[in-house]
Amino acid sequence: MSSGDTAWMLIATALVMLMTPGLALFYGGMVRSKNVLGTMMQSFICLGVVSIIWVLYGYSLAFGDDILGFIGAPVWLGLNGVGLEPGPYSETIPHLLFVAFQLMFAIITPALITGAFAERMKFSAFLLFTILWTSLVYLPVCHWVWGGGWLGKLGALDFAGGTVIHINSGTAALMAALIIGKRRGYKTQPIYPHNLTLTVLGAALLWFGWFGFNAGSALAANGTATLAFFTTQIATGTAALSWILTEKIVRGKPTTLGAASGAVAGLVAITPAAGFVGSTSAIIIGLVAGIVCYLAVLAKERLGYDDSLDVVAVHGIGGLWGALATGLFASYGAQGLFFGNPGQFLVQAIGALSAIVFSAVMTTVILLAIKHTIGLRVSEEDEVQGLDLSLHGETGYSIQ
Amino acid sequence: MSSGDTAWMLIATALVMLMTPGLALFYGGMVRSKNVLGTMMQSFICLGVVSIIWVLYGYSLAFGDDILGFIGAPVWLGLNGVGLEPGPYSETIPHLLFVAFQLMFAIITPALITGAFAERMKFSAFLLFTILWTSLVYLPVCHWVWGGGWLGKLGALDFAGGTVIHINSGTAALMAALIIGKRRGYKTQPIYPHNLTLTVLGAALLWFGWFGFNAGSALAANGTATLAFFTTQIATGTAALSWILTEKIVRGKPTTLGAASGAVAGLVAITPAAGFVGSTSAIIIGLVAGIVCYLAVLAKERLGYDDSLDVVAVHGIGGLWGALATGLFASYGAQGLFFGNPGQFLVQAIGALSAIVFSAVMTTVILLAIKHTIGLRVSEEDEVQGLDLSLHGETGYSIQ
Amino acid sequence: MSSGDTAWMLIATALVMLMTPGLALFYGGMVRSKNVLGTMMQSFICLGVVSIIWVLYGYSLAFGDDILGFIGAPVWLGLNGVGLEPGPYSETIPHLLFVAFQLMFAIITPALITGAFAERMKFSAFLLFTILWTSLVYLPVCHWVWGGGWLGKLGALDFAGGTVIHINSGTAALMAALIIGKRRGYKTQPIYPHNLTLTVLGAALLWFGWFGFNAGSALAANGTATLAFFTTQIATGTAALSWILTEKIVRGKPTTLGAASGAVAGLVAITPAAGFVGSTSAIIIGLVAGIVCYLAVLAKERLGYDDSLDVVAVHGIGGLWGALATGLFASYGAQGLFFGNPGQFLVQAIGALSAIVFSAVMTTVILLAIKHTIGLRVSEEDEVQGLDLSLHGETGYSIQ
Amino acid sequence: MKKIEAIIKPFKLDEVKQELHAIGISGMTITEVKGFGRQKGHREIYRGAEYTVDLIPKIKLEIVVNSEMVAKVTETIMKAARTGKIGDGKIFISPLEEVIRIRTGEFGPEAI
Amino acid sequence: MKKIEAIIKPFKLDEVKQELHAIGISGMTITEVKGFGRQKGHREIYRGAEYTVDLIPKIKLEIVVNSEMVAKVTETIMKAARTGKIGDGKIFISPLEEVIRIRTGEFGPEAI
Amino acid sequence: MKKIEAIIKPFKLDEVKQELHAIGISGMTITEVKGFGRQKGHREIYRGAEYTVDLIPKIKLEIVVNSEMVAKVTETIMKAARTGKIGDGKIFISPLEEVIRIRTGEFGPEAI
Ligand SMILES: Nc1ncnc2c1ncn2[C@@H]1O[C@H](COP(=O)(O)OP(=O)(O)O)[C@@H](O)[C@H]1O
Ligand SMILES: Nc1ncnc2c1ncn2[C@@H]1O[C@H](COP(=O)(O)OP(=O)(O)O)[C@@H](O)[C@H]1O
Ligand SMILES: Nc1ncnc2c1ncn2[C@@H]1O[C@H](COP(=O)(O)OP(=O)(O)O)[C@@H](O)[C@H]1O
Repeated sequence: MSSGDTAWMLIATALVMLMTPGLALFYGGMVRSKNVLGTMMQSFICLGVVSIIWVLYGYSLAFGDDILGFIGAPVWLGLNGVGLEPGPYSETIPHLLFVAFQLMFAIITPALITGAFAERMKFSAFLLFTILWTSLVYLPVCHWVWGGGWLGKLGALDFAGGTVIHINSGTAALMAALIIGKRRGYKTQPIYPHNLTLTVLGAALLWFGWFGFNAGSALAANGTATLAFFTTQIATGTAALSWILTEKIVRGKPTTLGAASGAVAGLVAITPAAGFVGSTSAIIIGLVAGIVCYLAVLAKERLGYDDSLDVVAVHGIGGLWGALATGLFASYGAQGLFFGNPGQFLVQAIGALSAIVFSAVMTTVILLAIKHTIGLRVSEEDEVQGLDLSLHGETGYSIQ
Repeated sequence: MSSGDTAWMLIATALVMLMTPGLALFYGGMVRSKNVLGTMMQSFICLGVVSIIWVLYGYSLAFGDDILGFIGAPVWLGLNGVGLEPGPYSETIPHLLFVAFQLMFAIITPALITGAFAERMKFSAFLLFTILWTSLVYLPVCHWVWGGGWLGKLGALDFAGGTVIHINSGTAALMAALIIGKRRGYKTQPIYPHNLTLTVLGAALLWFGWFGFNAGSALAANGTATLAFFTTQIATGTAALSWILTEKIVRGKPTTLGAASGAVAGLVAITPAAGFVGSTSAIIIGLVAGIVCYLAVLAKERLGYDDSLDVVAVHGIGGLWGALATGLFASYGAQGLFFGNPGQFLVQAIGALSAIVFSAVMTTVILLAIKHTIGLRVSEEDEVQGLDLSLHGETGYSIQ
Repeated sequence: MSSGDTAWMLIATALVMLMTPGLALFYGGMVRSKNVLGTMMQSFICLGVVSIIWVLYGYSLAFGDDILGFIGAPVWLGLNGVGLEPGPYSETIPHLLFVAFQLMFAIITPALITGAFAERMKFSAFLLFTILWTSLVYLPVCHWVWGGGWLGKLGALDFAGGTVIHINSGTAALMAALIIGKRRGYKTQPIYPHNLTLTVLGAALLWFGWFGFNAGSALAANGTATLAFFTTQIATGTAALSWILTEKIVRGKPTTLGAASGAVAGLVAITPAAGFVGSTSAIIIGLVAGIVCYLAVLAKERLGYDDSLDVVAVHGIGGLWGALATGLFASYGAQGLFFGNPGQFLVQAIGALSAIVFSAVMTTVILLAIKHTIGLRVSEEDEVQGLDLSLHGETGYSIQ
Repeated sequence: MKKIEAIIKPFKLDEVKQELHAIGISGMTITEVKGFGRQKGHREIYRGAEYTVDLIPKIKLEIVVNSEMVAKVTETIMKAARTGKIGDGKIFISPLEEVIRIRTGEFGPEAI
Repeated sequence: MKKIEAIIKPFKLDEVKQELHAIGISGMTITEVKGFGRQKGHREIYRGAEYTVDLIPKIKLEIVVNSEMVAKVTETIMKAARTGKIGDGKIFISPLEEVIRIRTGEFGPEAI
Repeated sequence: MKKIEAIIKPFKLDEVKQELHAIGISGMTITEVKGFGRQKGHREIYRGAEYTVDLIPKIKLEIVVNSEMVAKVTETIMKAARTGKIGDGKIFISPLEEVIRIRTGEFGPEAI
């Protein structure tokens, strides 16, 4: 066991934990003030719900002995048998620390989806959805890629979760937006962010925490972690810039929300590639991420579904671009198309596609099941009043 | 000396430092907007006051050679003789790093108490109280448990400060609320939080920083730190959930403030137990913490004292539950009642009780002394106008 | 390579990254609400602009082989040749990690200057200024001190950037305030902070991140890092306190903005000294910083230039005091005047002076060039409407 | 000239504004207010405490018109602002002696 | 019908509201305003700068009543809102020509 | 007694307040309002969406004066609030029947 690696993974895990409240702020600032708490609550409470699932059966199903490439065996239910000695997934840190690190990924993934159905979902339906989605969608896909499942075996590269987390949640977001339907007043009333300082703060915490997410995925304090750290910074900064430059061209003004959104798009896109690519590739990945994700937001406006906070455009499209870009630019520890290995690109495409199909189908089934049992959406009256008062009996602000 | 352990303790110390501003936000969001700055100031300035005390005599009195089990000897006044070599409290990190880590605990403890007398104490009285309370209450109790004093010798388990910090500050909070009296308008005018986004953010920073608090208390980047880290996460998430579920049953709605409060209750309760218990015990500790602390808040409403921000219910009761739970569930490195060692439970109870009695008596003496000299409370006019303008000449917000 | 040192430098780098959004909040809270986003944007986007510069040529010009003591050679353009092995600047961490750490310093330095011209600069002019200033001012001065240049060779002590960062940016701020001119309504209309909770939060994040800044400058998790960490805490806490006590004497009230400002002044002042001085010296350095920087703010009011957010007083004067104080109090690894080495004080003065002169001249040239080409200032109408709407088409808040 | 004040539900503002614009009303002044009336408020919960908030957010429109427009304006508001549920609000009509446009100094009907 | 406007100190709102309710006033509209008058403002300090803020937060109540209620209402407000210190505020009474309830179309006294 | 209401541009408030003070007006009440009129609003951009905001921040002054002061007050406001650009605002003058000072119970001109 290495105290240096353990030190790094302890703090990396804490950093990833911080991303979920960071997301709560990022999303919370973008909704109308009557929904700020309800929106933040959906992210925040994932920290509770998923933690319990993870201890009871989540970790085991994701990382237990592989069953047919599809799911892990229930060998560590209740984390029985998981100890403080280095475990199967790393030689240099306690097994339980790997469990903790992976837990934080499992927490933020369903939280990401909440942006799609923000401002209109019942809290009970949301809780049920989170439990089911984590169990039936996240755990399998996580197993496929990282837990010894078929995608990992196929050679799919996903350094820190482009497929497992972003494509997966982005796809779920699309289905959720379609199934729950548009917000009342969408396109007829003005619906815009109520507090962009929260959103910028949230983006900053996401960025900060993402160093743990990406560089922590090396599971050690070494050169690979450093590379992942650095490419994360470069791609993110570049994407913030390329988003606002595109905005400037398209709309005439570079916005702060654009800079924050671009940063997140860059973080998403570099995630699968972080430990595999060099600095110049990181610039290109970020550059494209900022442009493509912004255009995807514009496309949404035309396509007409109401993905409230653009989870599809930022995480879905950004994650897809990142997964494919890894197949193009990989040059450290693996080779991509531009470094003589076109096969990798194909594998990446297969990985992305299977995650999309699986997530789309399963998410649809789960949401329709909830819709036809306890119902997904708050009443019209509650939606007009806002989730904060109608669901939680609170108001975000009473500043006189 | 170990660079890995040093790396972890450096960042753990920074994390604990961040908790105090986190607390400032947590508390600041819960008061009325006219008191937001005054409330934040009380936490923030502890970072200055206690730092100076710590260098001059605080560290020495808490951790210097034991005198009769009660206090440390003044061997390190001005930190003379404290060097960069590993010190008496850890073999693997610089002595000064241990000093720094412990300083952050000494800072946040008086800051916690401020929630009890929020919105009505004079700033001068607060400063004086903080100096006296840190010197006369914190330093001895810290010495008892961690500095070689009688409680530590007796075998009391307090992994990261359930007794030293939470029972201690929670008891002081009760006496403070009783002595300073109710806020003008308590129970007759509506008094409610002005900005819950600050409170959620504060809770998030507390949660994040608490990983340093609890896992840092291992003083090394090792298995124990990992265990403390993981149980912290699990108990906290569970308590957030159990608080809002209890609220749902009692009041009909799960609130965001409840989720944030539950998280803090969970953090408090797991603190003394963190490195001693397993994951399943952590779930139980968190579950009970969320329920019990919420019920303690309801009890306050009946008992009628005005502990403005529920320090007693969350830190006092939460800390007490944690200290006792450690005596029940300890199974790593020590045994509790459920693991065959009923004596430990008794020792825990003795530890808790002595902290309560000592803190109650001393806090009362200090507060009465201040009350009858420079006075504790702002004038009625200043209280109506709000602390921000009357004490600090500022307003929190002028957003047009 | 040491995994412990690498762990510490990874997180230290992340901490320094967080300082820039921390600064965005610190500054954002102090402007009027119509300018909050425009102000935050200026800091935030430095994360993008400077990252790209750093990869392309920045790192190489600052740290490449020394050319005549003045600038680095372009040996690492595009970071070619910079690898994951320990590099020339440290034996125990990957070369690329040193690049990443130094990048974060290069990002925050131009961001600091933005406080001087807040609420009135064009975004395009700001972008151009940042590119030119980073290239023509930051890179040389950084090289002089840390990259093998003449000042470092002369023996100037600058532990974490008092000269490179604070004197440098503080001087640039003065020139910027003079050249761009006063805000419309300065001294005739009330211009005051719109949200001090943001400012306190920003100060807290700066404080937290500054542990990475100062203790990270040891480039290892060791005793020096610990010393730098501890003196940072002590000087900062003391300066927060001494600022508000001076305020109390001068104005009658201790303010929250004063506590936050004092903390930043303390952080600035201890920066060059952090790893060279002991705890008692840190108290003195902080004490003086809080007083002197506050008096410098008062002096500004008399001198009449409009340095909107007091960059000159806090970073310029605070940095100057810190650089000189290092020459007085250094006692660890170097000796200052009070420890028998008056020559050090002289060297410190030379270092400070050359940075002031160089920065003043170069900043003036850059700003005048921009002024006479694309122009520096927004139109009067845009200034009245606020930067958020006029430059970015957004509003910070729409809280109903 | 008359001054028409209407207290309406906030989410009806856009509709009312549009309809008024459609009948040629080119100016009005809007204030966020709180209303107290038959419509009951909501309950808020903060930890141990519960509050009933009986002040309900409303929007007040002030529209100055020539006397002959009064009927048309009130009818338009009534149609656009109505939901049929308690709390739809009120319209108050009061006399006005003079209107001046600051920019030009015009007064009376021309200034509206 | 008359319109009564009262400018009062914010912390008196609850009391005034209660007393008015007690005498049978079932509706009113409340606005947060700033007052300028004899009451002097406060000083604010931000780093080097000091400001005297002479606009003081006040609450404006608007209550439409039948003419015969005017005396009772003003008396009630005067009693409940009074502290005896400068800045207690004013009551303004002005004529009103018509009141309409949007929900029902009722007008005149019935609509109040 | 008359009630003068003026809708002005926010950044003109200080000037208007000063000038009114200079001519002996010792009290007024100020409200933040939004205006809709000839002055066109601004465009806001949030990711994919664009909005035209046609409600413009304005300040409403309410000043109660004796009838003989009306001309002087309106002139003063017109001079101080004028920029000559669209959106400078309006002044409305309406009758007032009574004024009462809550603190003392004085009424009529003495109460102003
Ligand atoms: N007498 C009154 N004077 C002033 N405003 C009133 C009065 N009565 C009602 N209002 C305003 O009208 C709003 C709606 O009144 P309410 O009694 O709730 O329902 P409705 O409009 O259906 O009669 C109130 O919220 C208040 O703002
Ligand atoms: N002439 C006036 N016109 C409109 N509002 C006024 C006038 N005079 C006073 N007010 C309002 O009444 C409030 C109280 O007035 P002030 O002169 O401070 O004390 P008092 O009510 O004791 O006479 C002011 O803050 C302002 O809102
Ligand atoms: N008929 C009206 N009734 C009430 N307020 C009006 C009316 N017309 C204009 N206003 C107010 O006056 C402000 C200025 O009017 P506007 O037409 O923009 O320019 P101008 O004052 O130059 O005529 C508006 O923003 C609105 O607040």
